[in-house]
Amino acid sequence: MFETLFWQAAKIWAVLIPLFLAVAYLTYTERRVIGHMQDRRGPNRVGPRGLLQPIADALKLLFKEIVIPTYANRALFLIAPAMTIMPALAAWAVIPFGDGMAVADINAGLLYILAMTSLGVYGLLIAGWASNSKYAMLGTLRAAAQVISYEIAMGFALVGVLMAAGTMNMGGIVEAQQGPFWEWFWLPLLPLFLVYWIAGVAETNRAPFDIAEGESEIVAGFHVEYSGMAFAVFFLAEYANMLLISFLAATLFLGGWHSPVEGVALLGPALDWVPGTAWVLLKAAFFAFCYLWFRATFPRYRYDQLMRLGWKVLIPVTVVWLVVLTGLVYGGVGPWF
Amino acid sequence: MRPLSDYLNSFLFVELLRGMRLTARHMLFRRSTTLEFPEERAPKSPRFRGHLALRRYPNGEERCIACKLCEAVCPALAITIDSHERADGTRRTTRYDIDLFKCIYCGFCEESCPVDAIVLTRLDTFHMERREERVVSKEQLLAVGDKYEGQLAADRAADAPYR
Amino acid sequence: METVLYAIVLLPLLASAVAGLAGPWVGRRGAHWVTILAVGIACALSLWVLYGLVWGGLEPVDVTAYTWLSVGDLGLEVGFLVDRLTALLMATVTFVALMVHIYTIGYMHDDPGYQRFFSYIALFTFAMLMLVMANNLLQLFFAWEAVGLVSYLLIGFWFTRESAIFANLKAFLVNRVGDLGLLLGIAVLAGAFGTLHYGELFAAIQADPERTVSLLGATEWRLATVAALLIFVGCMGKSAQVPLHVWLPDSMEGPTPISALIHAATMVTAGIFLVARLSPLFEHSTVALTVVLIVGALTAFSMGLIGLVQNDIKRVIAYSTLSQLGYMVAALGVSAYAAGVFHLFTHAFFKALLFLAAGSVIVALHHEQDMRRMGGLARYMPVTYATMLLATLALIGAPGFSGFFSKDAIIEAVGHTGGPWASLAYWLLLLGVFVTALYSFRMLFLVFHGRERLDEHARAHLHESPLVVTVPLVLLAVPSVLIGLITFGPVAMGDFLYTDGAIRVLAEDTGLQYLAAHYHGVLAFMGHALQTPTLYLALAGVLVAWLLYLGRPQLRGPLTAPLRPLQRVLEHGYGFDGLFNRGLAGGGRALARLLAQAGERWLIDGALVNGTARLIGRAAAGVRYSQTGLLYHYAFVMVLGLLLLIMLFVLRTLFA
Amino acid sequence: MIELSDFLILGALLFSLGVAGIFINRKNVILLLMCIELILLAVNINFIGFSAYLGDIAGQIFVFFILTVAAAEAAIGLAIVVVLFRSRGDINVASLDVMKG
Amino acid sequence: MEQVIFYVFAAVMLFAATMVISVRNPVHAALFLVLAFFNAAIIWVLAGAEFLGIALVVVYVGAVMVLFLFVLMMLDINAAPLREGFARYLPVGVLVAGLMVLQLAAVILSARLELISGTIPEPAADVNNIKAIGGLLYTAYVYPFEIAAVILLVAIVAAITLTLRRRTGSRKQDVAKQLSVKKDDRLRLARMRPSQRQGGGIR
Repeated sequence: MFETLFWQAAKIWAVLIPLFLAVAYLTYTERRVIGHMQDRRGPNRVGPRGLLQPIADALKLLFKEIVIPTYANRALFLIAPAMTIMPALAAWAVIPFGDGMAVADINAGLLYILAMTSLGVYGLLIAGWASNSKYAMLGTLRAAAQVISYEIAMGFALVGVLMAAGTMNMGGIVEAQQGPFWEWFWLPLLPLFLVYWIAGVAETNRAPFDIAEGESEIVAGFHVEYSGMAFAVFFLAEYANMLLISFLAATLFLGGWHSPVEGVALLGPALDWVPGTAWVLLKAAFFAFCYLWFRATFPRYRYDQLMRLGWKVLIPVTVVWLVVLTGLVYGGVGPWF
Repeated sequence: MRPLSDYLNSFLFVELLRGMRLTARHMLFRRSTTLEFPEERAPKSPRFRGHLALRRYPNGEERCIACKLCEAVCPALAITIDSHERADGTRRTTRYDIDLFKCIYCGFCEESCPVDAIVLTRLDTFHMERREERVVSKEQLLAVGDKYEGQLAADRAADAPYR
Repeated sequence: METVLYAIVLLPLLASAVAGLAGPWVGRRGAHWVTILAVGIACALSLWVLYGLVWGGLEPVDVTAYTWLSVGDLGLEVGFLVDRLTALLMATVTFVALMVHIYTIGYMHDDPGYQRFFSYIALFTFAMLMLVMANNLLQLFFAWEAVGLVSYLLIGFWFTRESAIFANLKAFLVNRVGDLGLLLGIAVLAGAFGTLHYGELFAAIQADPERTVSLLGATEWRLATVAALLIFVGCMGKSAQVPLHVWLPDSMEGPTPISALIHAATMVTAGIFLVARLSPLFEHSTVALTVVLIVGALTAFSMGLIGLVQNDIKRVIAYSTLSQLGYMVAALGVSAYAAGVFHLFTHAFFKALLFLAAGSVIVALHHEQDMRRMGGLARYMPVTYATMLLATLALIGAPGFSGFFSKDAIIEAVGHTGGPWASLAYWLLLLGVFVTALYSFRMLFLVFHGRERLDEHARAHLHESPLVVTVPLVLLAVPSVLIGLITFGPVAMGDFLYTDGAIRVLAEDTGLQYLAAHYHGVLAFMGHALQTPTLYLALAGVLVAWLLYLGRPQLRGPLTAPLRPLQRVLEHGYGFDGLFNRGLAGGGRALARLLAQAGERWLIDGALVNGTARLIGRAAAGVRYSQTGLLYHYAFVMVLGLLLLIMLFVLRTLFA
Repeated sequence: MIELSDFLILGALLFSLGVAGIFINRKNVILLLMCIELILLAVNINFIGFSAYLGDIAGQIFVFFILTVAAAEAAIGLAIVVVLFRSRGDINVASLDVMKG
Repeated sequence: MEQVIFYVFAAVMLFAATMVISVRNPVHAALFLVLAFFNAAIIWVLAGAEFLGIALVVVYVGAVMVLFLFVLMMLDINAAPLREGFARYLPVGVLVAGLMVLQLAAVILSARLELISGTIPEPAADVNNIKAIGGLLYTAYVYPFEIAAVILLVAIVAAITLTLRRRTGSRKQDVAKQLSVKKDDRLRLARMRPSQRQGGGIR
């Protein structure tokens, strides 16, 4: 019994520690990448090539004071960051990093993911409301509305994956995409894939959908009043969510741990030595990079346009494609079904 | 009525991808234009208007004769001058304070000075740690002038034909 | 054949729709051309059908065109039964209708409702054709109502006249009485036999003539008698038999072509047609036939008498029509269907002619209808006079004219029928002949002979009517005179109507059969007439008329003085209108008043409606205090209820 | 092992709490709605308990439908509350005794 | 073990429910309700109803309660008057709830109904709860399922129509049009000859 508990804990830490590191270095990468895209250099002073920068940042945030506004709801104000990071971390339980390499390989994996991502909104709501600040409140309402709206499109897109794979088990979904890259789900589910990705970017409140922060109009959104470690937790949660979305995209649409040339003559065996986990990480890294790329490229959406995109474009597209997909699945089209 | 191609463009994200191509190109192929400041600096003009300084004649005598033209001309009222008659009968300042928070680095003082005493240096990186340090005294100004005298003289000489 | 039948029926309907609905677009000319064309084609086709049936070897048609709906086993259908009886009537109807259509062009020349009128009469033609061509009672009933409706519309055609409105209302109401009888009769038959199709119906009656039906409790009635009597009530309504005749004279408010077409030639004879068509039913009920005979004879005589005292030219003809209808009905009553139908046939021509001629006079005199302001018109309107004279002669039964054959056949047939009722009827009919001749010539003399009692204005514009009026007159005059000579033998005396089973007679020794047995051609029949009182009675009538109205008018006063009370009775139409008004309508009004006061005001309004409202109001006033409008009070009560329910469950389940 | 009665008692207690909530929070419409949600949750717990006990999945189907209907009810209820607040300026149940906006 | 987990979560749930009906701040109440739902979901999963457990989280915690919070936060409700009479009605509420508990206890604990004796069987490991529910939902219960869908649609329509506020006088923007604007729609490049300098030119 304790042995199982120990192994469970070990698994969890085996996921969490790299995750925290990845989050830390994602911030570093972000600054470097965006710097280069803007013909700058990014942080390069702390440590060799600035590699210790995230550590420095973390230390700085750790030692900063957590300011609690006078009329804030103290308890909720402090609970909010926890409520934000909790689902962001909990969702990682079902992400498969390789064949059978998941903390919990449950049947309803996809549903679990949906449940966890839908919980994230509470952190925002509570943070904004408990701050007792206009800007925080506005940011909260914006963020929450945005997250809920895009969750629908995202959920529909995931329904497409579910239909294609015929299972909600994350491992099962990857299994269903066995084969070279053209047999992965991104191709038959291309519109859903794109919708998922766009909704994912919006879910995490990232550019170009970062109206919730909108520093030019509402200062910084729901976490204006946060500082120090409390702010760091929000920060952590945001980047953890980004990585989560990236991993999900890799798992659900890009064949998870499968090599892109699996089963192809010559090339396939030539790349057999690469472990599956490496492929997952590579694919997820690509998506994480896309986050940064988007931020460097696109200007911020206007709020009404954001809502319009979610309700009037993405949801109809997913619904239509679900119908098409039904036909595809029913007809057993192509190498996928 | 938009042509079909426009719809296709918007559905295929053509413009978005074009934008992403641009940023990618900048990341991969453009050299960074950043100057790593303390080590690298941008070149400056001889006319650069930076920190203020008071000059001396080559024999060590301070130039300022307390005519107070600079005080009068200063649009920001940043200069405060007190003067007295020295033992040798010449007028000299006893106090020459400049409030750097007020100063707008317009260079009027330099232009109005009949003896080229008050000048603006190329010095653009300076700091203070307390609020009171914003008022620089005559001694500090003279020290700055002494430190950069060589460059100041050269700059004035280079600019002389145009004055 | 079926296509032809469809064409005959539907063409007038189509034309009616065009003239009626598209009236403003087709205009006056369009309206009359389209309807005349349609009716003309229908007439030609009808004649073709008649020809085919009689000589062309066509078999009688009995088709079901369309099943309208079926209720249980009872199928309600639209179908056509065309045998010789039907064909004869189709030809008559369409021919008279065509004449009337043409005539109307002249008569209604400057009426604003021109298109409407044509639409109506074409619609009437359609309905009448549907009626005679029906192969089941339901379709007949619908057509029956349709002709009634058109009749209603046409009597009230000049709907701005108050009298016209009253007249059409009266016609409508009186006809309802008859229609109710007809409907009940149909219902009885449908209930008893489960079919309304003629053939099946007759076969069923044939199979079990003594079948009874229980009405009004336990009493068993003979089905045939009940059904026949009820249907005859319908006949009485439509064919204006005493006492349901009161609407017909008033219907003269309508335009004259209508009087000719509907209220003389066709619609009113629908009752005769109905009885003839249902002869297999009536034959099984002696009681019904006797009633028919008595009603017919009474009508024939009494209505003729009223005709004597009328001054309105159209009303004279209207009473004459009533009287003649009585003859026909009387003929039906002695199973002399052929004679009755033959009289219907001949009467259609000469009565239509009479009406149209009268209409010609009326138009010529600018809608003057009072005979006291006519006289001496023969000089001005020779064609009208001639045709009217011929028609009158036909009407009174001058030998050789069509009316002579048909009427004499009826009288002889009645005379040769045994039984006390038949004898009485015979005498009434004989007297009727005298009366007929008297009022007919009275009218003729008053209108066309003697002193001109016209006003100046009328005289100034007096001239013969235009061709569209006179041509139909002439065209109608021809059959009025000749049709009897040609067709009397085969139709009335022969087996024209019997061979294809259209009419069935059970008894072996009816008067008509006696006549037919002793019939030796037209001339012999005319010769035989010299030995019957009929001719002399008619002659006497003419003579009296000449004496009173032309020869010695001064004798009129002294001679009629003793008859003054009778005259008054006649002028009031035996008081039927008064009886109906005071008795039936008055009683109805009184009952209604009682119901209005006691039933409506007190019981329904007072006790039920307002009482309910008051009761609810009082109850609400009490309950209102429990309605606080506060949500939690309701929630509280709900939870209390829930608690009680659970309590009930706990007690019942756990401790029971 | 979990007993069936555990579920039933939990459901009963939750139900009673919901009912008590309706009585205590009689002024606040939104709280009333939340109490109704609690009551429905209690019902659902009973369904789930019986479903698991009897091994009959139909009970869960019922829960599914109750969830559906309750979600619809909450949505409409809240919409009404919003409209109410817009027109009256508060959501006090005690002031809702007039049948017009 | 399972029983312990059940009791722990049941206790938390009852605590949360109690807080829902007793806390002063409606937002806190809503958050406690979320907690109650969350615990209920865990209990359901424990009882083998995975799908419904997660669905409860997705639907209630993820959507319905957010809606509650949204409304609570957006409507600037003065909570004080809404708490009036709390103490006054507390006895009644407690009384009613107590009565109800007694009654329900009478039912549950009654020997006649044999409700007390059952033990919930261990959910079989190979049973896929989602598949089972799906199978039943799309066959035997397909019509109720469709009706439920229609009910939800009606609820959507109703909620939108109720709360939709048409602002008069606001200038409408066609977002689609704005988004599809091209350079060519707004910008016209005019090619102009340099003007000939005649006489004085620009002074």
